[in-house]
Amino acid sequence: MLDPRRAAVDARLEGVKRIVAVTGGKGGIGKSFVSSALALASARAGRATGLLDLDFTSPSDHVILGFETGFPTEEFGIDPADHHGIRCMSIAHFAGDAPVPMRGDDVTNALLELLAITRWKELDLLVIDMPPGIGDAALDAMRLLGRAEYVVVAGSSRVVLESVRRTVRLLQDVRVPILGIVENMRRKEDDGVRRLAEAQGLPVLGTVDFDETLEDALGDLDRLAATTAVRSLAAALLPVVFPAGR
Amino acid sequence: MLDPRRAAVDARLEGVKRIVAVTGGKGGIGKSFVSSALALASARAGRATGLLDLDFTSPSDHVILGFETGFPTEEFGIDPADHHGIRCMSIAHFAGDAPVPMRGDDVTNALLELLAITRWKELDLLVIDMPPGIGDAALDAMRLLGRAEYVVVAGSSRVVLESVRRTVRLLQDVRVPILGIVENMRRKEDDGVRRLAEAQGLPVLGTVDFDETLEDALGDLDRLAATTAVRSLAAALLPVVFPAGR
Amino acid sequence: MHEFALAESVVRATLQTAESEGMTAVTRVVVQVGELQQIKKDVFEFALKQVHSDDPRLADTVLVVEIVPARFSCRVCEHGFTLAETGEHDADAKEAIHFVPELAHAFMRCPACGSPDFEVAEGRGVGIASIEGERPDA
Amino acid sequence: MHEFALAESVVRATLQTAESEGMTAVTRVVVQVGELQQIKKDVFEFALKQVHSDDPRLADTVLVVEIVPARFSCRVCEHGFTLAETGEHDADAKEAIHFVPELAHAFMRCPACGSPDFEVAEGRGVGIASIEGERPDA
Ligand SMILES: Nc1ncnc2c1ncn2[C@@H]1O[C@H](COP(=O)(O)OP(=O)(O)O)[C@@H](O)[C@H]1O
Ligand SMILES: Nc1ncnc2c1ncn2[C@@H]1O[C@H](COP(=O)(O)OP(=O)(O)O)[C@@H](O)[C@H]1O
Ligand SMILES: [Mg+2]
Ligand SMILES: [Mg+2]
Ligand SMILES: [Mg+2]
Ligand SMILES: [Mg+2]
Ligand code: NI
Ligand code: NI
Ligand SMILES: [Zn+2]
Ligand SMILES: [Zn+2]
Repeated sequence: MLDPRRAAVDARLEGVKRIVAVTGGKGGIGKSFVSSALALASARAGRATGLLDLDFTSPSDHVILGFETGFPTEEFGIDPADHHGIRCMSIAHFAGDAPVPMRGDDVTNALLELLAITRWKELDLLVIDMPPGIGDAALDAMRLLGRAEYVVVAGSSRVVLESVRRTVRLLQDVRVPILGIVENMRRKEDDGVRRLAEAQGLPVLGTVDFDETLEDALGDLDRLAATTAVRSLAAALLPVVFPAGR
Repeated sequence: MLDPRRAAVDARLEGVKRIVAVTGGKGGIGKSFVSSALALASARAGRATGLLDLDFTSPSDHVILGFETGFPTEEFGIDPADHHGIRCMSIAHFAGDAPVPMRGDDVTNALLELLAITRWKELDLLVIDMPPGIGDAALDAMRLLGRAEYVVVAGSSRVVLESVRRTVRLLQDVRVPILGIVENMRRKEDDGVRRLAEAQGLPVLGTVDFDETLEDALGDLDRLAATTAVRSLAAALLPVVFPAGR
Repeated sequence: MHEFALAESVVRATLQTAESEGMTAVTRVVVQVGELQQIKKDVFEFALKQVHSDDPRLADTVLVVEIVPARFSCRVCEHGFTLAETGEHDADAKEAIHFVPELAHAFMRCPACGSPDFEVAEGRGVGIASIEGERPDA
Repeated sequence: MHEFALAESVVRATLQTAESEGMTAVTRVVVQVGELQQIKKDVFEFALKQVHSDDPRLADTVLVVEIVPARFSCRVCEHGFTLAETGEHDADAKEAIHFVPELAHAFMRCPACGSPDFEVAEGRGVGIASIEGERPDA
């Protein structure tokens, strides 16, 4: 049996100029925050922006950005709803708040299906909130999104650093391009992330402090855009994603 | 082909009086902290205690408790090394700090293999640091560890609550016993977790505040045991796990 | 009508195969559609005709669409079951599964033991069972 | 010698099968051991004899241990390869894989493309290929 979906994936992403995949080590490190904030900043900078949440277990971007999770419209495929300039797609659009327990093959299938039917059209930037872990979801996303460039989110806890180190080694093993590391939720001066980055030969693109005001701003784009966390993240990533003059 | 390992799993756990599995929603919520702290408190209370880290992607208990990750000794199977009264087992014992990218089937196999060869012997309590997510690892652990009772770790961020709610619904769907919810990393008064617990008909077993001193205490059992975080966790869970007189 | 996106995938995959196998004309394509995804056969046939690219190799292709019954098998209790046995589902559940069949795990349960941990052994989504064509050397 | 734990699993599973099939004696058990796990055949045979429970049904059992060559298949580039083709591994990697064969994904790479995302198509670990015995009614 030939799977026709593989043939469609690249075509669906044809109109996308750049794909930035946000990954990290363990969960809770801020992948969804960084993905959502980057998409928000990009849209506010006037760029045609998409955001694909690939965490099927705990999708979060709809909570952070406050987009509705009703069914997207069907139009020769599915059309990611525009949320104040960000075209968003998430498993939450379909599952609502039901848990979606899926095994490896199911994850592979669901990912292929989403990529095969979603029409992103013309985008300057598609941000991928990568699945946590290094199992089927992450491996398939890396395999299918061949053009993606990676941003690694890190934190300075020893627990986090150990897991980020594993992730970076894997990305290097599978030879995907890594744009650099973003340190997130910094609470105090500490050079753990900088040292990890140096050891792996990667740039630290920026540091985002732990921001007490973030939680209350979740779901409200204007308040979010004004937080220190989103503003430092934007300052760290926009120049990398849209270098001057491009 | 008959898989002989299934027949061994129950036998290996025969000498274990109680199995408590620590789960939660997304990663970063404190499952490894709660698992490690519970194991530490149990051992210090004089109970024969084991700790099994089932997060193959980002094993963390060895970082939190500071146990060595060399190969365990072989003795009619493998013998979890005693770390100051806690018998610990983790994929990190075998993988060191290499990333272990595994697909669903691999995870199922690795889990079965570990459960089939590890000899826990007599334990009052075996704490399971459950795999994140609700994929193969979590589903198989629930299936294979039929006697486990669950503690759910939650936090009050809206992002976290949404994911904890999904996890609780899944646990209820698969009808495993849930001891209750522990709120972790509380930063300010907030009744999100209490309301979630009430809505699901579950007790809140206790609340652990965010503890600034925890990070520096990682890896040092005496300092860890003295932190407010570990002490409040112990106060919340020991009475549940070892009710008076048992 | 996300059927168009799926139909387009089928046409793309068919042309890729025609290309790699050096076919000058595709005579027959058999597409199997899993019952689980609840794609209407006529809608899909219509979509396939619409997207039937203007590639001359597809000009006289006979298209066969077969519906494959869904078969499930529970990983917990080993019970085997059919779609009908999973009971009635509300419109949202059906719609979700229509888009992404794996959402069966969010909305369906094993009728014997209640577990969502079942395998979709057959009849999941869209697959191409065969592509027949003419080659210049044949 | 964690081979004992595996051998014990084989004995337990064999007795469970004997029980459920009502065998009065198990005459022959064929155990297949995957090359990947690098279990020494004689060590495993020795372990199996040692744990050979004192159950009378196992008194005259002929035990056959077969080593199954490992075959890998890369999910990225589709290259098929053998254990020898993955090159030399250090003692720690070998030891880790001996305990948990899936750690191949931590220490081995596809020789063609370098990916750790390969399938162990055959020759992973310990399996029971067949259990033959006598039944009172036979
Ligand atoms: N810089 C920050 N300051 C404050 N809170 C943050 C920051 N980054 C992330 N968070 C919060 O931390 C939690 C985990 O972040 P999230 O992006 O969901 O992590 P991940 O996607 O890696 O699991 C969320 O509640 C999020 O709002
Ligand atoms: N109560 C707490 N106070 C301070 N830090 C905590 C607390 N609980 C957990 N942490 C820290 O938060 C991070 C994530 O916790 P962890 O237990 O690894 O989460 P999980 O296992 O759910 O991914 C770790 O760095 C851990 O040390
Ligand atoms: Mg996330
Ligand atoms: Mg953990
Ligand atoms: Mg399935
Ligand atoms: Mg494998
Ligand atoms: Ni449709
Ligand atoms: Ni051994
Ligand atoms: Zn069932
Ligand atoms: Zn390869």
